[in-house]
Amino acid sequence: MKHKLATPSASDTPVVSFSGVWKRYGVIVAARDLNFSVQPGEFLSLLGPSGCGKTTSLRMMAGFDQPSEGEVYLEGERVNGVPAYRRPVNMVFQHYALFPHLDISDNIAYGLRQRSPRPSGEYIEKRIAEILQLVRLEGFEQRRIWELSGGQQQRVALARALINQPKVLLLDEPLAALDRKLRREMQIELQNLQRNVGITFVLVTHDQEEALSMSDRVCIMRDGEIVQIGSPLDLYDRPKNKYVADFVGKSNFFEGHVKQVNASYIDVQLDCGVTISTVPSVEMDQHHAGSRVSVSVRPEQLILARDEKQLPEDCVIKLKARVLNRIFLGEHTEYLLRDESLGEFLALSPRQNEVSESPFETSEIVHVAWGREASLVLGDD
Amino acid sequence: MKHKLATPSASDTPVVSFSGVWKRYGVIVAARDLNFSVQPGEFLSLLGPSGCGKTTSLRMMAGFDQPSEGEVYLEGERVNGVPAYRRPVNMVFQHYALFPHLDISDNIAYGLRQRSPRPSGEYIEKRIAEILQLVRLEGFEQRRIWELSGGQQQRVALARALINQPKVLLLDEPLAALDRKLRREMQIELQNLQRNVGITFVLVTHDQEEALSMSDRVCIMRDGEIVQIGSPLDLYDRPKNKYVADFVGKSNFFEGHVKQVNASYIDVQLDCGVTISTVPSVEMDQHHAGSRVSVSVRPEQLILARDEKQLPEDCVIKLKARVLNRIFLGEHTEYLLRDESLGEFLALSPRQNEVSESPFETSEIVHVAWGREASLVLGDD
Amino acid sequence: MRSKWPERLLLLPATVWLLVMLVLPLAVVLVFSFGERGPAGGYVPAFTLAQYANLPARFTAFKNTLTLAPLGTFAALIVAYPLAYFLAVKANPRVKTILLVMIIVPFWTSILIRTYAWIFILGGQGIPKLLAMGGLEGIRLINTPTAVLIGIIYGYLPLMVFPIYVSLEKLDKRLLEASEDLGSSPLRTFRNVTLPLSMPGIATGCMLVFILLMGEFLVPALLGGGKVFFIGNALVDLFLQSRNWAYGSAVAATLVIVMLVVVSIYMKLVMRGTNQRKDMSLL
Amino acid sequence: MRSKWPERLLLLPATVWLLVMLVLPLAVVLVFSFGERGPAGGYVPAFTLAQYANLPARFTAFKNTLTLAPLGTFAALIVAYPLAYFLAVKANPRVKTILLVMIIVPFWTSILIRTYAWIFILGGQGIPKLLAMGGLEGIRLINTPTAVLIGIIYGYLPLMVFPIYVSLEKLDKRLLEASEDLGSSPLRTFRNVTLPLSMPGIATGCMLVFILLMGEFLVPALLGGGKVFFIGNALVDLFLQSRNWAYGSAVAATLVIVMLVVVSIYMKLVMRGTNQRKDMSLL
Repeated sequence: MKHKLATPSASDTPVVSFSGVWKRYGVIVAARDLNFSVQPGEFLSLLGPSGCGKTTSLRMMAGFDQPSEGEVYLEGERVNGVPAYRRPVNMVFQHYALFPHLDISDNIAYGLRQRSPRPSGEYIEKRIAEILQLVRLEGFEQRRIWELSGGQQQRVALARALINQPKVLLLDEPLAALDRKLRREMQIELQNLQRNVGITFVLVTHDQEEALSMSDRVCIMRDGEIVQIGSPLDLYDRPKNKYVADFVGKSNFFEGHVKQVNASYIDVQLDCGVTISTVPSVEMDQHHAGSRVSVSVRPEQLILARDEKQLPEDCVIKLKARVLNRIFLGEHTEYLLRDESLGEFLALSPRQNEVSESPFETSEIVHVAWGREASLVLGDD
Repeated sequence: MKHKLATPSASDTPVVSFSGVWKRYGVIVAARDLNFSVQPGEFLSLLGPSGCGKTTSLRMMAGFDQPSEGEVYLEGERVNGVPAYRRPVNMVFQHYALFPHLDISDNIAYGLRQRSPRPSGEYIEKRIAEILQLVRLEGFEQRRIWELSGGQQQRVALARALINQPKVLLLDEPLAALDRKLRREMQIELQNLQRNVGITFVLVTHDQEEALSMSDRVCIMRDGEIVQIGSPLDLYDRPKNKYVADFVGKSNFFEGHVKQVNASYIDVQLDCGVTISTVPSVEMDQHHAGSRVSVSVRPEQLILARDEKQLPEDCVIKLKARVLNRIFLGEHTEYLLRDESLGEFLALSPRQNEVSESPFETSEIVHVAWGREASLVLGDD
Repeated sequence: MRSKWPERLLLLPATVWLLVMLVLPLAVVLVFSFGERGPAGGYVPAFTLAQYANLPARFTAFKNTLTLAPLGTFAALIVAYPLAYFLAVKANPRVKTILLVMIIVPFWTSILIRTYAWIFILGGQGIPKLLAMGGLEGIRLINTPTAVLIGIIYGYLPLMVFPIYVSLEKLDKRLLEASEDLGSSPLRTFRNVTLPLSMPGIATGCMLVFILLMGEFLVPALLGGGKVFFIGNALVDLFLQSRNWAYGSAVAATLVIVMLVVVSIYMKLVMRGTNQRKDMSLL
Repeated sequence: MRSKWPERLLLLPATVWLLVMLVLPLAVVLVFSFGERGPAGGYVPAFTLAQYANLPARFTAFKNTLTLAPLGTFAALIVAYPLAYFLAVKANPRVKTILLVMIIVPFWTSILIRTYAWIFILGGQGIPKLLAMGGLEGIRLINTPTAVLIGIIYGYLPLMVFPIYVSLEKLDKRLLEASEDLGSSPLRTFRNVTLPLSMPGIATGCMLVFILLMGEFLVPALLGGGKVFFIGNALVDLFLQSRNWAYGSAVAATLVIVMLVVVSIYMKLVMRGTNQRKDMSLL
């Protein structure tokens, strides 16, 4: 693996590649044996809570931090020890880090002016005009930083990085300072931008919705380690363990042990006594009869009905539960339900289903069911 | 109306009541003829973008600002001119505003110690213990503010206000400083707390999800005016105008004019030429043939299918559209679609529907339909 | 385990700095204080306690300094606090800028020149004459402790105003609203919240003024005439006029010791009193 | 339209303050400068330009002040900047605290005492003796402009370090990373980002030191002996010794005018140079 990365073939060289990368600060391990690579044009997100090592990884790509062990490659070239100002990558900082003593055009031109030989004035002017058009800030050349709104500053920060045509654009929680509505808009803008310019993006975020909605692949981290890498759909539908299932979307977890491993499904006896048929989220052969497992059921996979006949035939579980709480969330309604044996769990009911019949009331008893495909047996943590 | 509020009957007196309240700062009008009341035990949210007058309204309840015109009542008593420290209401401030020179128990006891006659030491001790238990911070008495996490500080701020058993608890964006996961938890906690203590809550927020999920009623404001007051369901399903429909959840808007007003539905001819049958969100008689209107269709009301036969029979519109973009959002998938005549619009497809069949791909042509109940004609702005 | 050497090396310039800036001057003063006056002034090496035995001769200067310095500090605080409060809390931005400039601009002309002007204002042709015209005859201001006190307040006011202003300025105004919201009247809010939270500023300002007053000699010389001498004046006299370096050093050494004792007691009290984590700025 | 009266009323104490603090002292000095010396010293009202005609007699003092004050300011800046930079950017928190205390603590003992010690250090028994032991005979330091310069750097260093430290401290470290990320080497990052952003601190420090140097008399008197006189010394001489208030006032008035001109030119340059919105702190 290491050698393949070190001597890559010409065309499909990963833009960024980590090979056995560790980062230690004294006794603290910030990154633990990281191995992954980013393909040209890909949009990769590093997702995890604070302290999971995602920012450290980004800083090792940028050159602000150097790995304690292992290799970092940019386009197949080992860059351990190469300082930030000699790397062909650029970063969009969390609070933009725009230069307050320079106007917008000087901020944007900063990177070009550091090149040697320094490009001509006209060339710089031309590039500024192009990039301002790209981020839709024409006519803002002479403005000062503090005259811009948060979203506009964000776009200047993007322009300042993109003008250098970096091999990879690193984004460190670039939308964290914006309010929700604006953040949503900028997410779409960023996604479009990435498709238009074709530059590889690596985004660091702790916001799962942001990571899921924008990226081609998401790398979920915890305590300096990579837990799972995959497409948003992969992570949501086949989470490796409880940590991923819980971090990516909401889930109900039921504990139990494997009763029997069948050809394509697994029977799990839950601790409450109920036995359900489930599908594994990881390789089948990781599970053996008797081993303790968690079963994850996504709230939106639960089917709720007033009449038992409305439930589909092919369910692995059917039960009656009491509605404890109802929260109206716009497109769907969230119910907190309680069943004698399973305890409390969440169900999400799309509004479509409620247009025809009225929503369930608190204290009402409803019929609940879900199918085998909805019950995932998770792997070890 | 004014007289009824001024001389209320004993039992159903509103806790807070605004009657023709204006607030001017020089030439700026921060609140414009506000009329509303809050019932005992109710959870009311004031929702709107910054500068809409929601915070000014809250400050007039608290006594930090006085109305320029009109009457503010607390439990039927006119409180114009009564300063904050003489009003039986308490506030949870945006960044908590905890006293840094006092420990947790002194922060919480602050309100009790301002009373005259001052309660006994034992009584204060007892109350502190009770309230700390309520907010689940037992044993934190001697801690300092800066030793607490954001969520814990939030709870101390709540405890400091609740210990005074206010007639109304005012909350000024209390969760804005918390990150998303924690905010969700605190929302649920706040909602439970409100039910347990039975105190009337008035919450100011710019976060529509927060307002919708927590409140009994939401008051939507714009430019110092109330646009619409109603339950979350009301606002979502029967938005008064485009502003409300856009602010509360996502929506697709199609412009057109009324072609014919029928008994229970309205035919609208859209600008693209298509005529659709719609239901009005406000009183039927507000609409007349020929008047310009917007039709709002919620993205989750759109039905998508590969096969035209899968679409239900009773649709007011059926068309074919191209998938421009697909964003995976966990419980559902968001599609940006484009139809020749309607232009671009959004559709939300719940994951349930996709378990059986695979999600649509970018550039794929899909069949789209929606029912009459899904197309709302909105009132004037 | 990383080596401690780089850090120690970094401390080297700091140590040299401390030696040159503080320890060396004080050491010189200490050595001198055990010496003797040369025949034509200056210093002759010796080891005698004679200079210290002679200290009581300067008792008045010590007494004046140790009474008027605390008094002046307190008076400056009383005058400065309302001004700083008004500046930080009440003034609108435009008024605030004007006021800040007004407090700073006088600093642009040397204290020497401004204090000379007070000689005239407090002298026979100034305020006493105005008072005499109003019927209050025979009021003497110049060359009294009162004049020195006025001069001290005048000269040190900005030094007192600024730290208090800074601590009041960074005081979160919402804390005042929170206090009122919890039933505290504005007066009690001031006592319960504003005052305790501005303690770091008060402490810094008082210490700054007090320390500088211990070395003051201009104001007593100009406004106190020959009557109100401070230790600073004794030092000027001993070093510059009578050139008795040994005796001067004994006075200086005693002053430094008295000051270190006062300052350390004060620091302990302040640290215990404010009980704040990190707001204790030294300047 | 709200009445403007409350605001005007609020400005009243400020106006009184300005009058008493700045205008009145300067007015007194100005009036005096057109008067004459009384027979036993002091001031006799008159209107004559004789005092101003006499100014050239103090030419050396003006010359010394106007050369050594800018030079001293510049020297203090050169010494202070690296120290402030190290403190704000490079030092870890523990080292930083130690260093800050080291810079502040010397301030706790009067400048008078500390400067006296330099008389000895720079005098015949101090550094020159050490140099002589090393073979460098006949080096004279005390009572030279160099000694005055050293005294100025020593005395004013903290005043220069602090504003620069504050401006470097609040400099967002991410700006330095952003600059490096955009291809700028550490040296160019310093020139492109750090230096321009610390200009407000440099400007404040320089102005503070320069203004105070214009009134300085202690350091020239002690370390310059009778040889390097400043205007401050001339004023002390004229007011305290020869009691020629009228002539002293003329010198003072001239100094104030020169200073106001220099400061206002400087301010304009700085304002244009930094081009910053609100970072220009005056103290």
